[in-house]
Amino acid sequence: MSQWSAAPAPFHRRLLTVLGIDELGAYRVLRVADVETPEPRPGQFAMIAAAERWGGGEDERPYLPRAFSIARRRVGESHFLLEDVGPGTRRLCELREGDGMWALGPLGKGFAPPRPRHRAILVGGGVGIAPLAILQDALEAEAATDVTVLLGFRDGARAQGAALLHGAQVATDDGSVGHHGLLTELLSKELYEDSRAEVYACGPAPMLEAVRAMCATRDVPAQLALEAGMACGFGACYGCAVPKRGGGYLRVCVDGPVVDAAELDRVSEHAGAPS
Amino acid sequence: MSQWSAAPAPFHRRLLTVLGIDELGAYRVLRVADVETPEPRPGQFAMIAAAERWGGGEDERPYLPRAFSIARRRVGESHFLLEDVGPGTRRLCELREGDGMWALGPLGKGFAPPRPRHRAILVGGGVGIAPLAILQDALEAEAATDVTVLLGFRDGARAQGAALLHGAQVATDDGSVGHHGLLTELLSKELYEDSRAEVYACGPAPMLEAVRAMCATRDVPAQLALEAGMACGFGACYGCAVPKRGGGYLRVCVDGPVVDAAELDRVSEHAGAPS
Amino acid sequence: MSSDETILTDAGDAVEFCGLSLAHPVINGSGTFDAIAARRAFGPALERDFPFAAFVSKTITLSPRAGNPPPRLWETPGGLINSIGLPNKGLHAYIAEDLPRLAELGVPLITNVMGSSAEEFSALVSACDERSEIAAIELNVSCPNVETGLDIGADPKQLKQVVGAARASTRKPLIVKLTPNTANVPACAAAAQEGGADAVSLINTLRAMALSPGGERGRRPWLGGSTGGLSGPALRAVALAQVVGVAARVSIPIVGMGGVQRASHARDLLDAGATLVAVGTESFRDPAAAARVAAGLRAGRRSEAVFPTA
Amino acid sequence: MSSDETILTDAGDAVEFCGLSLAHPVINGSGTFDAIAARRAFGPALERDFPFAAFVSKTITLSPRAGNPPPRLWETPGGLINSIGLPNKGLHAYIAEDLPRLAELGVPLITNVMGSSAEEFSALVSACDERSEIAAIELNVSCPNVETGLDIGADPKQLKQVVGAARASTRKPLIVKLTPNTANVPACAAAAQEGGADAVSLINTLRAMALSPGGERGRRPWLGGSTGGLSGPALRAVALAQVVGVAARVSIPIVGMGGVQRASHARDLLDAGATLVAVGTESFRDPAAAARVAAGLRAGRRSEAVFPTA
Ligand SMILES: Cc1cc2nc3c(=O)[nH]c(=O)nc-3n(C[C@H](O)[C@H](O)[C@H](O)COP(=O)(O)OP(=O)(O)OC[C@H]3O[C@@H](n4cnc5c(N)ncnc54)[C@H](O)[C@@H]3O)c2cc1C
Ligand SMILES: Cc1cc2nc3c(=O)[nH]c(=O)nc-3n(C[C@H](O)[C@H](O)[C@H](O)COP(=O)(O)OP(=O)(O)OC[C@H]3O[C@@H](n4cnc5c(N)ncnc54)[C@H](O)[C@@H]3O)c2cc1C
Ligand SMILES: Cc1cc2nc3c(=O)[nH]c(=O)nc-3n(C[C@H](O)[C@H](O)[C@H](O)COP(=O)(O)O)c2cc1C
Ligand SMILES: Cc1cc2nc3c(=O)[nH]c(=O)nc-3n(C[C@H](O)[C@H](O)[C@H](O)COP(=O)(O)O)c2cc1C
Ligand code: FES
Ligand code: FES
Repeated sequence: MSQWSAAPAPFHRRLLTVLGIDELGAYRVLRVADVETPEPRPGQFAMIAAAERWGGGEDERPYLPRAFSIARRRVGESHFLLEDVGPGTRRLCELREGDGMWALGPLGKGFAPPRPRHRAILVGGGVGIAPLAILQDALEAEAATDVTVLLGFRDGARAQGAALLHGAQVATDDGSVGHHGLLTELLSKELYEDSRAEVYACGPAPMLEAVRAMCATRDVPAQLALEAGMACGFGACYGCAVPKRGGGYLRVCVDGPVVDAAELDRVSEHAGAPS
Repeated sequence: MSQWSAAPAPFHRRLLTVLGIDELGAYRVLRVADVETPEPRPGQFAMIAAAERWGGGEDERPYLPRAFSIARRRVGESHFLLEDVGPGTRRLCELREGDGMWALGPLGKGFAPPRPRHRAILVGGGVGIAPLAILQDALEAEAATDVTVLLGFRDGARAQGAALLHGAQVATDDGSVGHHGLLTELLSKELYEDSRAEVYACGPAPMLEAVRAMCATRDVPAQLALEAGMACGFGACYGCAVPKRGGGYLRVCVDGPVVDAAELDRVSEHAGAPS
Repeated sequence: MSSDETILTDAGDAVEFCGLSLAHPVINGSGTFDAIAARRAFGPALERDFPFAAFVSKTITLSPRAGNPPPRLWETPGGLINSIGLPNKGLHAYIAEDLPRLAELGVPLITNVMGSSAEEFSALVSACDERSEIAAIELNVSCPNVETGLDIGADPKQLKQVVGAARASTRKPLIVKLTPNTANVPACAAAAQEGGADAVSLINTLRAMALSPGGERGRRPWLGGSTGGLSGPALRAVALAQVVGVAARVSIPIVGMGGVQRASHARDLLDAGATLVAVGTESFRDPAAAARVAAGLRAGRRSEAVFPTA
Repeated sequence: MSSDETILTDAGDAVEFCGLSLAHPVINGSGTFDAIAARRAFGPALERDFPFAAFVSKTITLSPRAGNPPPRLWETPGGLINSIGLPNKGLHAYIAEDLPRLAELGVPLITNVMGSSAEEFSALVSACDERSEIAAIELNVSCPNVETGLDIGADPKQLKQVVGAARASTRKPLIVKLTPNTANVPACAAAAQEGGADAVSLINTLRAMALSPGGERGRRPWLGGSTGGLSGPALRAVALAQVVGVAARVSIPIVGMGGVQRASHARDLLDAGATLVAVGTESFRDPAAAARVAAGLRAGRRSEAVFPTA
């Protein structure tokens, strides 16, 4: 099956074994043995929990599993990029080789491939770079498209996350690495008089909204990987609502996480990655 | 201050560091660095919790701290004997060198010393042997009294716990070690025509009740170390009630855990150690 | 206790409930499982391994509802607060679009409906009464009364009247989903029975709230709907107490729910007097959770037969 | 919100509450701290580091009570069910033996009393009124009405009458400890205010139950008192919702409690409209918990002054 079409996920959470966890600046890369999983489509995610002691952290949490983009696939392995922002991510960052981990997935809609002879511009902010790594792998498997990678981070420790992809232009808020300023400044340069550009973005809500607006004014097609607080990840709880164009809400877990920018009037406050 | 009089406990839970945890048959001996604690009186206990991940076990527990007899003191160290019977003890058995542990104590009434020229018979069942270890240490510090130790266990793996004390006569339910049968059979031999005997007992409720009854009929003074489900350990919750002679209840944590057998009509179902 | 019948039933796991025969006693809590979305996520395995002995729809209203603005979720110690706001496509689209697909699940369908008045309830119930795909109807009476602001189901008198109106509109089994946010849940259960209910289900979520962390130092409600409902293990002991109270008061069967994660929790509710148990929030942690619960009950029941006191 | 007054109060942490001036806004929940037993366990450090700005007694009744048979405790996910049964030595022994010792704590004393009728309440309150050691009186109205079996405090009419009787018997500040086990807690708070209460406190424990594990496979209630009350973090979000609802309805000050473990939880209750917060179950995990909470509020308040949005 092509890497752009997703097979259904197994209908139960699966107990996977942690192979290792590597530091990547302010982030961690969690590697788990994951043989029988259907190949994920770039942009899909999994609902994850530690098999032991999921709970008993800050405020007696976590309780529910947490959503993470599948950042990379290697033969028999899945990789996740983690940023410690609370009790769930903290517990996952404590996982060590041999520990058990529950995973449900792959879930949600992934990225659609670019049209022939188009140029893919990958725009990632903070931990939102995760789904762009597996996307870069997929695009390069089809030498057809040429790929530009623009990544933005808050500081130098986070900017080390850029190593997850390659050939990236980096911007940092504090100027410690690469361009001192906004990711969208890099993006506007790239979009300048390029009619073949297609944008693939994931990151904090304000960044996604800036990317959406910029692409909209220049008629550049853009796919946005959204985030939202989730309880289930498979459409059961209706908790991951994000306002859609023309009223009503979409469920990020089943109508997304990747949406066509045209589906939204704007990217709302809660629809982005932690920042 | 004499080892028989207790100083007040510090008025806050203290963060202690685990020095190590050793296997002792079916039990574990947990050793923690504990310098500034007032010397406990034999029979006193502490309320204990893991500093990290106390929770997230079976049924999202534990939540409250757990009560444990102070089994032994060594210079700057406190030792506890653990039996894994549920989520709290399981988590404590997972503690490793360097981990943090919360402790409140020493708490409760300990054992009273035997009268001059009397003979102390220590009777322990299962994990209930814990307070008898520190009691044996104390009695031997005063060469005055002679000490007999009778310990009963369910099986061979538990009988290895007998090594916590020395010179013990052992009985097991399954006959795998020592006397095949009841601890009270050993006790009745010892009590035979001994007018100098004083009994110090801790263990499961049925054992404590058998000891109480036997000592009562023979007019042998007995001190019983009771147990009860506890939330606080310092008299705040009134949860650790045990029926007392003449009606009403005593609080095991402040009126005990060590009580004079004469304070009870009988040892009730919930007033003993796990068995 | 009805659990004893359950235990002694000949056909192994099969349970009789309001004239429906179910393969086992575990169903879903309304609004905690979307079989149509799950079919997309999990493919044919959904029908093959469908974990529920009957499928309860999320609450359906006469007109479509978009639901509450986000955020809609807040995690608590061992619990979840939701303020979803009952989004649904409305009765007619539900019947036209969803029912045919739900019928393919191969288990009895229970449609959960909510109205803001006796009239609305009977309109909803009559429409369901006409559909052969629907095996039973559950009334969500946790709808706030427009004058008092209290749940319709919180007041026995009002509840009896609403249930009576629904009863007059159908011969299908009628289940009343009680609200836990009231002083005398057994009295409400009795009122539902007097109104003609064939069964009651409980508990629904407990009214709860969270303030926004950080930002204005928590002065703003976190949930878009301001208040929400607490579910999950945190309220399991409250659910058990209410089921025991209701079982002592009514003779109709009970669907017990609230924080069920494992077979032992379901066992407790059955032993407390429930005929069926529903799994809700735990399905979010594992979509196959209910299958684990049903399997565990089966095993438990066997061992029970062998060692009566085990 | 009253929290703003709290924040802007000149004397740093000091709070004015019903005419009492307290060193900070953190007190204990009734029945969750026994200062006399604690004095024995912790010695003089108890007075030196006393964590509560005022001390609330456990519930006192006219005649002595032994309390419920054990077991009295059951641990739940993030919570505790207790069925203690209000053991106490009765009004007269409390006044004769305990009051003099409690007076040594050096903080205002609030005596919590419970009667089974308006008459009993006024008898208890009059007796407290005569004692100079007692700064304020809290009414525990979670006592079951002999006819209905419901808490007296669950019915606004009954509550107003009981509070009125108590009001007539004292000029000391009167706090009404509301029951959370009812449909309309704000209406009960309003009834308490109309009856003459100077403040309300909430929440008390939620009715809950557990079945005995093992043995007869959980068919027997675990607690000696059969049902009990749930407290702790598990119900924090329920408490917050009730405090917000009550704050919107009454003008008298509120003592907020329910699952407070850290300063941020207390901050939430204050921001929701409470003037004081009480720490209950968390004191069982650490007798100095309330001191941590008070210190955290202080720090928070400072930083707030410095960075308004931090
Ligand atoms: C599709 C998808 C893909 C994602 N991919 C990644 C990824 O690849 N890498 C990654 O690191 N993260 C990813 N995330 C984000 C990740 O799921 C969250 O960071 C994680 O759930 C945070 O959990 P926590 O317990 O660590 O923090 P939380 O305490 O849950 O805090 C996280 C945020 O949730 C809110 N919050 C705080 N307390 C609560 C509460 N009690 N209940 C509810 N909300 C609360 C606050 O806004 C807070 O900033 C993804 C999210 C989605 C939806
Ligand atoms: C003074 C004193 C001294 C003690 N000394 C020792 C010692 O030295 N070594 C030692 O190993 N133990 C000792 N204990 C016993 C120890 O405190 C308990 O074994 C421990 O609290 C069990 O906790 P748990 O979470 O592991 O097991 P739990 O799950 O709490 O189960 C323990 C028992 O509690 C009951 N129970 C089950 N579930 C619950 C629940 N949800 N809520 C309440 N009760 C429940 C059951 O009867 C069960 O058998 C002592 C107890 C006391 C009071
Ligand atoms: C996200 C969510 C949505 C829910 N939606 C509904 C609903 O639409 N109708 C209803 O009657 N109950 C609804 N409930 C309540 C559940 O059916 C159930 O009564 C409650 O969650 C307790 O069970 P649990 O603890 O197993 O989740 C919902 C619960 C949750 C968590
Ligand atoms: C063991 C225990 C005993 C209690 N006894 C009383 C009491 O005697 N009178 C009363 O009004 N409330 C009593 N309460 C309720 C508490 O005062 C408080 O309202 C409730 O526990 C919620 O706060 P928390 O979650 O911080 O414990 C008791 C609570 C517990 C846990
Ligand atoms: S996370 Fe539950 S519906 Fe999207
Ligand atoms: S354990 Fe709380 S009073 Fe004894």
